[in-house]
Amino acid sequence: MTLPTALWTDIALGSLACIILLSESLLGPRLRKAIVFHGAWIGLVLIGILTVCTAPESEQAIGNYLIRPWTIPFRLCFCIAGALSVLLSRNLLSGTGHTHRRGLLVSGGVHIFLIICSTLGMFVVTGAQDLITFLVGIELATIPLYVQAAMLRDDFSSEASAKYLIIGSLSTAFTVFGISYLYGAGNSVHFDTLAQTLTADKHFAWVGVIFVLAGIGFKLSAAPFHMWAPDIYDGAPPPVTAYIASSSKAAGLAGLILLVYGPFQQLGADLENIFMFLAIISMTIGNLGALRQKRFNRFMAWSSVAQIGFVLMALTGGDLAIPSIAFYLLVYIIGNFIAFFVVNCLASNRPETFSNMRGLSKQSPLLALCLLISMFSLAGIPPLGGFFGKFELFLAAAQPGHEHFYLILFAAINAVVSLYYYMIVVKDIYITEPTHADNSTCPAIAILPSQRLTLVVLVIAIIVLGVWPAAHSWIFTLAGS
Amino acid sequence: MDTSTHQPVQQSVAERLDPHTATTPLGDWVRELCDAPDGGNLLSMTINVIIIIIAICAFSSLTAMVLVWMERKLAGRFQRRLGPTRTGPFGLLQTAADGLKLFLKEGFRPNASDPFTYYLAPLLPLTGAFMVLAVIPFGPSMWIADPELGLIFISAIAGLGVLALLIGSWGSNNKYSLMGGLRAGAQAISYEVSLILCFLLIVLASGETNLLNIVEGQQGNFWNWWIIKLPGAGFIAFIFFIITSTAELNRTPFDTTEAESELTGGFHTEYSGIAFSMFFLAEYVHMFIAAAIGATLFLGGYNAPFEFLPDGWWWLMAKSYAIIFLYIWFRWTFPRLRIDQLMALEWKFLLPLSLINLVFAGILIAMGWIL
Amino acid sequence: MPFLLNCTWILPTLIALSLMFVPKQKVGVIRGMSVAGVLGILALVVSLIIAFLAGDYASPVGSAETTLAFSYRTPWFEAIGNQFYTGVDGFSLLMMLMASIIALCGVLVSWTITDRCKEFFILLFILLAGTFGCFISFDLLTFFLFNEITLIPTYLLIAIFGSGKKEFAAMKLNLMLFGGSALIILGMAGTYSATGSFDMIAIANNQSETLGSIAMWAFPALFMGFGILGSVFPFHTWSPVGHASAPTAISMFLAGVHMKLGGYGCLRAAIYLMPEGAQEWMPLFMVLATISVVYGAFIAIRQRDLKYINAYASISHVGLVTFGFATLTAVGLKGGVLQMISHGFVTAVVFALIGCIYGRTHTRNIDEMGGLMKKIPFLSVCFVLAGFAVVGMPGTSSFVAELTIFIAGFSGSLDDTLRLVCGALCISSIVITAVYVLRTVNSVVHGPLVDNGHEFTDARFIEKVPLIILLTCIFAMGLFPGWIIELAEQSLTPVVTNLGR
Amino acid sequence: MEATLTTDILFYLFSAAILGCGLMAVTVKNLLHSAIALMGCLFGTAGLFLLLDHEFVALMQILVYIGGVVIFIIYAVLLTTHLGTRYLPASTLKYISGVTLAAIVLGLVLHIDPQATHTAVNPDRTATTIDAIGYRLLDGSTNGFLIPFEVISVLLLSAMIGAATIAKHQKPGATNDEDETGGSAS
Repeated sequence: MTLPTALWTDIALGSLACIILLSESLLGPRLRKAIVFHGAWIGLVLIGILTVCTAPESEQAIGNYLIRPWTIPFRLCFCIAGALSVLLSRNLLSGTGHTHRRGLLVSGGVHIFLIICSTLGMFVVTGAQDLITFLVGIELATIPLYVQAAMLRDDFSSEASAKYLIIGSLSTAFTVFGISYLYGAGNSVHFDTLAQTLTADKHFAWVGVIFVLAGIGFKLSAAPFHMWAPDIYDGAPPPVTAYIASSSKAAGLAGLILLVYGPFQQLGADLENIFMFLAIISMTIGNLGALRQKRFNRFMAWSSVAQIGFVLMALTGGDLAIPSIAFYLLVYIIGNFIAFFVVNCLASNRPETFSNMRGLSKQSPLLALCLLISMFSLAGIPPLGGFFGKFELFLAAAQPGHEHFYLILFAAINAVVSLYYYMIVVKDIYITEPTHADNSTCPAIAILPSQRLTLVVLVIAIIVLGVWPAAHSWIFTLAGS
Repeated sequence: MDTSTHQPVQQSVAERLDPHTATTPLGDWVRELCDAPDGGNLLSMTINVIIIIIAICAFSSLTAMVLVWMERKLAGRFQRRLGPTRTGPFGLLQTAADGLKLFLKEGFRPNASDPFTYYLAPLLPLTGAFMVLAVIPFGPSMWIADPELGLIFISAIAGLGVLALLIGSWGSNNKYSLMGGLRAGAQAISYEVSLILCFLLIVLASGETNLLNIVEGQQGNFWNWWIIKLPGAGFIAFIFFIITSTAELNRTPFDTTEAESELTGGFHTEYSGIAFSMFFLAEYVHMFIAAAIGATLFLGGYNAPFEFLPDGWWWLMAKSYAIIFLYIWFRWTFPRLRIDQLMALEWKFLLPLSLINLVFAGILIAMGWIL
Repeated sequence: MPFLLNCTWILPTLIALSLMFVPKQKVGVIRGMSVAGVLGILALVVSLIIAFLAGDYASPVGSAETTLAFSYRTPWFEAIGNQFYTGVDGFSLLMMLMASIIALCGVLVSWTITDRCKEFFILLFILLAGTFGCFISFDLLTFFLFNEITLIPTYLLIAIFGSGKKEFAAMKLNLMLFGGSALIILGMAGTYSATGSFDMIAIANNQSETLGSIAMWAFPALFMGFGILGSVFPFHTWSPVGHASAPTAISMFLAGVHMKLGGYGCLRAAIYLMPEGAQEWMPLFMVLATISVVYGAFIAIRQRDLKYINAYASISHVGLVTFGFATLTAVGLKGGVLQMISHGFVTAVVFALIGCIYGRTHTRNIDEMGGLMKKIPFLSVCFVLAGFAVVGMPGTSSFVAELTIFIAGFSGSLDDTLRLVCGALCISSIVITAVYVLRTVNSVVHGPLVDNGHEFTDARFIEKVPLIILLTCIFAMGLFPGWIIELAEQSLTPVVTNLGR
Repeated sequence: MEATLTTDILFYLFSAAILGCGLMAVTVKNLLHSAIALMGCLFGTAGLFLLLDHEFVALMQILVYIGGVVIFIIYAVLLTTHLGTRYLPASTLKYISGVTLAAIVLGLVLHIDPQATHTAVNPDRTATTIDAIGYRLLDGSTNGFLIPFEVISVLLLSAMIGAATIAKHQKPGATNDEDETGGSAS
């Protein structure tokens, strides 16, 4: 059995995890610091490059594991998010950050190891060819996150971890329950067989479909399964929050697409209605929630609920859905990480509330500009990547045969609402003058050169994605085949 | 090692567990009596079940009594105790006196305890013991149930023993009890790992999880027993089994759960009378079960040590009692371990060595280096 | 030449980028670069116009196979059928000329800005880039994209550099304009769903087969979407607050150019692409336009703040553009286009003057001013001349444009009662305009000098230049409108042909 | 198993046990009693598996859920001060909403297919013998589950390392146990 080239990435990822774990436990402190931190992010970046280089023309199978071309952009997203999350942990590893939240990460090496494990789980999800692998992949992607959420070891962090664990287990329970029904209805766990046997008239299957969707809905934090998100975003350490906000959602979406265009493909039109419902609910609730937030991380949580609504809207559409979601995720992840990088720089000496961001443009123009670009990208303003990302989601819902124009209008209006709260952030950093009370708690902001570099690279990336179509057409080529 | 000679008998669970097809002479007689010679009917099944239950109860009580007597006797010999060696002929009446004392004692419940858990706890260990007794093959045609996954069944049920201690210790609402219960839980969970690794070694060697087939696989002379047949690995595993099972039984030197001198009796501090005797009884039945399983897995079960001798239940008994003697011997000679020493022994010594031993055995089997 | 055309948005982008690297203390360098930048854009546009007039492009473009001047087409986000498709016709060129002149004047007017000067000019140039990109795009998505780009700088410019309730105004303006974008997205999604393309020329050329029933609802979405930007009646409320709060240069640009993007979009994207939808829905929009015209004028009477007066006047005058379009006749469309250009100049000069006057009197309330002619004769003369232009005196550009629109209201069939009534109402708005203009001029310029303690002198050279340029343009267009009308007519031919299909 | 009177009786017996214990698990105020009831519930489930001839699954149910999970839960309850004795307040509103939700789900399931004929999913008993399971777990082909099997090992490793890391040098808390339960339950 020869290994397909695309599988190298998975193997490399597993090896990277081993290397990190071993060097954490075997090496001396100085070498360990270098290898664990730099090795991890460089390794993830290299694996990302490898993912792109080994992108298959057509589906490559090894036994039960299937590497589909359309999942390659998703895999790239996972790698990018992993690498950025490692980079974002820099403060917490070196002990220069988070004085207002006591303590460091419990163990930097384990933290990074868990990130890589989680990334590996996401890879497995995209390669799944049966429900068992799918479930195991999803669990590997999320269980390390429960641990990571507790890594800061203060009350917030523990609370976040406990909540995440309970909600995550609940969602797993839903998924497993649904999977058992699907198995009952389709008499198999294999996607190919299920695609034949799960027909819309098998009402029995619908219980399974609904529960599986609910389970994944929890992972995606799509309304009405979103209530965990704000607390956990707020409590977990920033790199973990950023990772949960980006990569974990990407994995959930990849899994969702896998199911929708795999075993559920005969359920078509009714699924569209479900997604329409979820999309509308998510957008509305997410937006309403985000409007009222005072703390940045909670705000990001609610806005991510709304963002998921837009993504789910694309799933009501035709074959444009996959590439448009992939592209959107790429942009969304970068935009999200910029925001979290900036907030992490701020949060090293003050709580992440909006009032503490006032006057940022004067204190640190670079951070302010980065946050501005991130917010506008999330809102979908050209020429940033977010524009095309969001616009294609709209187009996907308008494809011939799937014309959901009312949904589009509703979503477009919601996009305007979301723009409002993103602009509130911009207003706080650029326009509102800090009061004396705000100022007194704000010492000077110190940015490490490496963080500055990362931010600049990310900002350039998000602009390039918006004006240079190479990545876009690459994704469409892969997803089209 | 050629496992193909012992193909598992592909019986359905129904056939294996359905008492009215169990091939005991008594069962056949009941079936004939009820006019249902082949499949059996509800009446015959019910009667058979009742007979089985009575048999198990009787056997358990008897075993317990014998063991108590044995323990007292041996303890008396080891530690020069006077009573057990002189009460009645061979000190036999000492057991009866002990039993009588327990039954006649007033069973009372502490006021602040939780009645549900307090009364539930004593019932559980015996239940588990009975279930395990059912699958032990006493002789070539002497067994109650013969599940294909007998060994897994045993490990599953054995894991439940600790529940009773946990529940009972909490239900007593006594800090010593609770501490004992917690210790019992930690100890049982830890040592179970090694214990199951010992089981796994036998599964690996025999390719079977069915106890009857495992015994059948050790037919012939005594060097066909797994303790010897796997050079080195079998013996090490047997020693580990003895250690871990002693710990699972909460017997000295691993009796930190009771530890009279520290916890004033641990989990059973607040129990008296019949409730206490249930624990007491279960403890001894468990001891027999552990010994019987050890004999079955490592010492050829009911097989005779030499081919020319007839096989039969007496061999199993003999082997079991030999192991029981070891248990008793340990109890009255070794001092008690501290809880941290106990944990260190398991996690830092037994578990890694068991794993290495398992790998070692795997290599032996893969290379065919067995007797 | 296609490259030069694209330079109209590349150049401002580059200037904005290079300004980022100028230290913010070097105000002189920043100003110099800005002026050079806008002059460069103006030179580009002028050279393009010369090339356009010199080339064969001046001949009417064919109705069946429309070709654009200097067209440039390259696949862009082609996976969703998007091309980067730029080109110009006479209409676009006229708008670009107007925009570049106003931009030049805007930069000159902003000479006095010192606080966050760098950010101001960066944002201004991004705004310019978006605007010019809009005028030259003939791909619907690219057009929309450039349109969106203009919105964010507007927000920041108003919210940072504005006055009064600037944050509220900026937010309101932006949200309403993005609301318009939401409608535009809907319209575009419909178009894409039916045709799978964003190429405006291609869609317009064979719309009858593909668009079909979608045009019936996509048209109002698109028209209203752009109409919000053009402050059509029920959605005009962003405009007064926005204009009033914005700094002078931004008010000029916002009212003079940015609002015109709405009208431009209505014509280009809505009417041109979906003539059937246009014919179906136009009565509604005609009514709305008329309400804008009359209502805007009436509200202007009640205002005391100079900026508010001009803002409502703008609503009224831009309403005339929509009215011209709503007649769906060649004359009406031409009138609309002329009014867009004319009003751009007029409103820009008025806002510039208001800025100058406010800089001296430190008030914009007409009750607190008076007799300025005595103190600042140059500015006062300009003010009076601008007043003439607002009213539409013959000789000013407004006269040409408004006359054309009114003619459109009454030309053709006399059975269309709605059009006749609306036309009459629109004409009546001139009277109302005259009322508020004369009264404002009277109150500000004439009468006794109101002394509120501020010492001031007449316009400096740097202030005179933009005023003179803009007034020159107004009168030049009013006196020699010929080539403008010609250019507009030529470029409107395909639209009219499409309407007649 | 062939449906006979015996199996029917056993089925109803087990079902009653599951339902009764389940109800008890969610209604009883004492947390430890709930855990014990949960155990009964799981035993009933194991019994049902036995009735369906899936011996291995039944035993795993006992081994993993009762021997592992429930014991951990009970352990956590015992270690956590007051949880066992101070009864958690359950408001009427919570009761009502919980019951309503359960009723909705039940209604959904019942509504969806009242008359469906549910065929036995896998009548082939040999597929679930321990040998067959072992072979399929190590089978790398399309039919096998080698990859999830391997991935689970990574999953367990990460869960264990994570749990150990959190538990290290920490004052006694419940986080550790929860994480281990989370790891082993999956």
